[in-house]
Amino acid sequence: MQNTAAKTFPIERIRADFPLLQTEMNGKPLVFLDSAASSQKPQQVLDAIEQYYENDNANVHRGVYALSQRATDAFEAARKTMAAYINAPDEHEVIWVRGCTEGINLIASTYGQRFKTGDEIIVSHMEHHSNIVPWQMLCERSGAILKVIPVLDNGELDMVAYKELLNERTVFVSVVHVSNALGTVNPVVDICNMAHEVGAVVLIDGAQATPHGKVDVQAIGCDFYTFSGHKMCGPTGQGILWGKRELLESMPPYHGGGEMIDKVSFEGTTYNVIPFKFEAGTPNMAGAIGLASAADYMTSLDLDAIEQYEAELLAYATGEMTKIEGLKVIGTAPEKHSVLSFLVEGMHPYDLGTLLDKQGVAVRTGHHCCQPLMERFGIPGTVRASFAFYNTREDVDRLVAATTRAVKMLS
Amino acid sequence: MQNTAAKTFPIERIRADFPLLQTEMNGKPLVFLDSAASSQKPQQVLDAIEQYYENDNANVHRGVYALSQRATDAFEAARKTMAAYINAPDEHEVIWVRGCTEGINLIASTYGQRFKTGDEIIVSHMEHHSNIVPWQMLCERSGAILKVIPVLDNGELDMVAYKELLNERTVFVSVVHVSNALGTVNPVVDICNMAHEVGAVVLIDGAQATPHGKVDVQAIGCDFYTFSGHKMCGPTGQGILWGKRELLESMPPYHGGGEMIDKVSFEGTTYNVIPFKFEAGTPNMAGAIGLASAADYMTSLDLDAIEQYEAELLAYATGEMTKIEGLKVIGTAPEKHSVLSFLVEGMHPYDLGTLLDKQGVAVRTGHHCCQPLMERFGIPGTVRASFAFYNTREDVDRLVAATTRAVKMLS
Amino acid sequence: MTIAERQAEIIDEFEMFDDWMDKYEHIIELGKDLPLIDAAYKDEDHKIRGCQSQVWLHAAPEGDKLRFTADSDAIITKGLISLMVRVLDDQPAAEIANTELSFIEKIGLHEHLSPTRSNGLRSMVKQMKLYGIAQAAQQNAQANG
Amino acid sequence: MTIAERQAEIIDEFEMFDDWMDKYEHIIELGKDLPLIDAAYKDEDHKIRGCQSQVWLHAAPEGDKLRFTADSDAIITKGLISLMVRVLDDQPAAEIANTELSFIEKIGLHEHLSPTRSNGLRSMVKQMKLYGIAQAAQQNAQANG
Ligand SMILES: Cc1ncc(COP(=O)(O)O)c(C=O)c1O
Ligand SMILES: Cc1ncc(COP(=O)(O)O)c(C=O)c1O
Repeated sequence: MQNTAAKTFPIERIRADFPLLQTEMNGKPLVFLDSAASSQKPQQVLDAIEQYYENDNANVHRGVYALSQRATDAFEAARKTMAAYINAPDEHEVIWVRGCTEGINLIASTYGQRFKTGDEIIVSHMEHHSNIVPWQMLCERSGAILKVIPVLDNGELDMVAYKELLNERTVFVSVVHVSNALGTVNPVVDICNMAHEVGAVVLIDGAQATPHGKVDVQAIGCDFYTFSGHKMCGPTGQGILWGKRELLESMPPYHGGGEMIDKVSFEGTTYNVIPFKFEAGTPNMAGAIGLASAADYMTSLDLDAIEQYEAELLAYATGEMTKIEGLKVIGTAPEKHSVLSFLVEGMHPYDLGTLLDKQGVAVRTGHHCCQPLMERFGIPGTVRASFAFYNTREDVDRLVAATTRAVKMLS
Repeated sequence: MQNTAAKTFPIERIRADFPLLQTEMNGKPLVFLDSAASSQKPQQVLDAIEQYYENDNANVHRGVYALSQRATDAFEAARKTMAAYINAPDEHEVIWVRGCTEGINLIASTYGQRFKTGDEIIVSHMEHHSNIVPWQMLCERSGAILKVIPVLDNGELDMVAYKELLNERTVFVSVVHVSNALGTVNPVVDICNMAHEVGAVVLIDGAQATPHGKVDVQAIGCDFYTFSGHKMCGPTGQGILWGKRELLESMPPYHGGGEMIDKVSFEGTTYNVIPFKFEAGTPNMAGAIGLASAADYMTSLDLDAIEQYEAELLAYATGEMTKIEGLKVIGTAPEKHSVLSFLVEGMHPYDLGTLLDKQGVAVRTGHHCCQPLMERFGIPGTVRASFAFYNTREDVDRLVAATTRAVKMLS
Repeated sequence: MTIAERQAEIIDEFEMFDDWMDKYEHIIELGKDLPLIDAAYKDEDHKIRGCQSQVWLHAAPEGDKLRFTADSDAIITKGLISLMVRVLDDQPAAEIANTELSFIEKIGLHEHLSPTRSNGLRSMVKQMKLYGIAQAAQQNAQANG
Repeated sequence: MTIAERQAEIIDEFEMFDDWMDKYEHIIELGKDLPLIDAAYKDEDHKIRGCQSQVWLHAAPEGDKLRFTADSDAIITKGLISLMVRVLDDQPAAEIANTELSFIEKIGLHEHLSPTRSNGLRSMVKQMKLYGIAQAAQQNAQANG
């Protein structure tokens, strides 16, 4: 079952780039299977951050001295890199945010200001809390109504129901690209097309898509796209919100402060052009440079190769894990990315997770910030093994062995 | 004129900790005098960040595996360190934000929800744009009215006028602790006392205070305090908002998403306790750990010693610079911190800044995000040399020589 | 046995395991053996909510002592609960109120009580002590009243 | 002289400075020598706003050519402006529209045109070319009309 991608993918060299993958956990070589929560970082990214602080660090924009110019150039070049990473047509449409959660909240609190009583916003039943709560808060403020696309038993969106939810009152659709709890890859092109037919604007939550393969916002056809750097080998505290220029320009500003202004006076203040209008305050310069370096790293490995390698790994893991008696995979959509959520009959995820930990295998247990989805399936949570391109078949074998032992102990 | 503090302060050892201070700019050893915009970072902070990524990195909270527990412990220990740094009574009152700008915006968008038409908010004429624009935006939303404390010719607040502005309609006062453009240290204790007498709540913008000496929020008596890590040797993208527990608990949440919830369902969502209620999304873990390491570094040098050392440096610089013909210091308050803003008769700040840059001296020129203050003084901007504890009398001498030469060229 | 003696006994008992998995094997056994809480008490009122696992705790005074029964939906949590109950059940309220529970640390299971683990255990221990404090205070009031 | 020749001349002129300060000394001199813009044009309409320094620019057609005058509040910006004017003033509109201004890079002053410097210079160059494009288009229209 050794496939093409696995044969040519330079996994040994890649693993050597990740210092944390060389460590132990509870006295066993670490098997890290929680990349969907946050990925590990290659040395290249750590070096880019350190090199920035050691050579170029200064506040950006408006500085007349060489150091500040260098910092600004590096910072703006990083924006360009991120625009290219998602094939955004214009780097000025790329806004630095803390992460995916802030990206969604930014849209809700700026674009959302135009919503009024009776307007309808659509999310799905598989959304992360970060793509539910901002809309609930907005609905409370504005009188808009939240509608929910149901999820089928295999973890796919019910697209027939989605079509029925859409109507002339629909002003906004916000849907996850890839589910963090199930791994389902949603049909985002169709979702956008159908929403646009009724004149609604679409935001795609790309938190679990950008770490696993090529994303092309123009091909998707969405209006906004947001994701977190820390899940794709970048530093914590930096992510991206992309939006179409005309929409961004039509939006009121987000935070007030330095950078986002044109001219401030007590008689009246005017705002800067995009993207700066949405970037009040000193930005996370090292975060931007680190994230761009992560994007460069992943691009250099070839995103298609990453996607194929991970697909084979997931197929292998699914095949091996389902041999365990009583084990049930939650989320069996035909299109999936790198997530294996499971339960074992009669066993609590916390018990399984604890026993895996003691065997050096790091998985996440619980609701994965998707309580409504867990309720939909009538379960308290799952055990989730999530993969990145730096995982191996040996990691899967360790997971299978550790789970088998845990299940035996708990039976 | 070699004083006590300068004699005992381990400046050589300190400078060796800062890699960037060893570099050149335009072929000259760098003299970095723009720390008020953003400070340089000691190797200790860079090491703390790298060590986190190499050994402890995982998403925090709710993880059952050892790595995630270690990350969580480090992250929450960092919060405790920052609470101690400003003598906050309870670390749960310490909220991680991107920086000072976000801290102020967070308060305006949450606490500010209770303001209504006719309520009065007071800021001063020396505020940074980040402490003006959020309140202008809030006033526009709420119908509240912005009142402005005038600034005296020497750069002090007009406290008589402040007293007259306060009345029973005053709901909020937001004032800078130390002015980034002038260096003025404001009488924050009096400002708080007087505001509290009329029942107003006070936020202090501490961006330029925490890098230069001890800050004690309990002694100040403010209700909220916020500052940026990148100005006090910490990484970019991480700062602190502190608030009194009962106020924080009374506030609606800020962003919606992961971490900030108790239970999410489409029927209704309940929120987590403080500080998590205000911390939606994956936090900037490395930022928190880096900032705590910066606080530890500065504390280890003794914050009182830092303050005294910098005071002597500022006095020396002021004495030497004012010997230059036509040079005028903007901001001559008796209580000042580490900022020397100046103009030379008939010369544009941009010209001076450019010629200093070519001589290896990094200063900032322009309005320093304080356009209303510049207007108040009838000037387009200033040249600002700002000091940190890692600067030396030799740095001052280089500044004086470079300015002298630039002035000669521009005469 | 006093609380201290019971703690010492547990520490002894765990000393024979030098492997993590054996230790957990034992905890799981203990969880299975835990006398179950009366079904009537397994309700919202007696629930201690955790993010990872839930705990139900019931306390009843018996003379100057307190009797505890408890349960959890996760077996490892249940095993750890059974140790807490074994130490604190049928002890004088005043002692429960004042005791330091050090055995969990000594047997190397402190992580389960981490404030960030959120399995309900830490809250349960706090709750047990609160019952102790309340009961002791009441006895004092009666003695003096 | 063509635009290319004028650029070459300036590059030659700057080759004799091997020190930054000498180079700036020269730029400052040039700034002082710049024929000033007519006071009537030093208004909001002709202002190119920058964060660091302001620039005023006036363009007037003269046959198929364009005449430029300009000013700035900062003398170094003014010196750089004088170089731009020297290259582009009194040149055919079509050439202004199509030219590549490489001399700034070659004399090592490219940083002043950085999009992040915000001294008005970059916008000024853009503006000068726009005048060229507009004027050339108009001439074309007239020629064909
Ligand atoms: C006084 C003052 N307030 C607020 C800020 C804004 O801080 P930041 O840009 O880090 O959010 C600054 C820094 O520029 C400042 O000096
Ligand atoms: C699908 C999805 N959306 C949103 C988020 C929130 O991302 P962050 O916590 O980085 O803001 C996550 C990550 O937890 C996620 O998996």
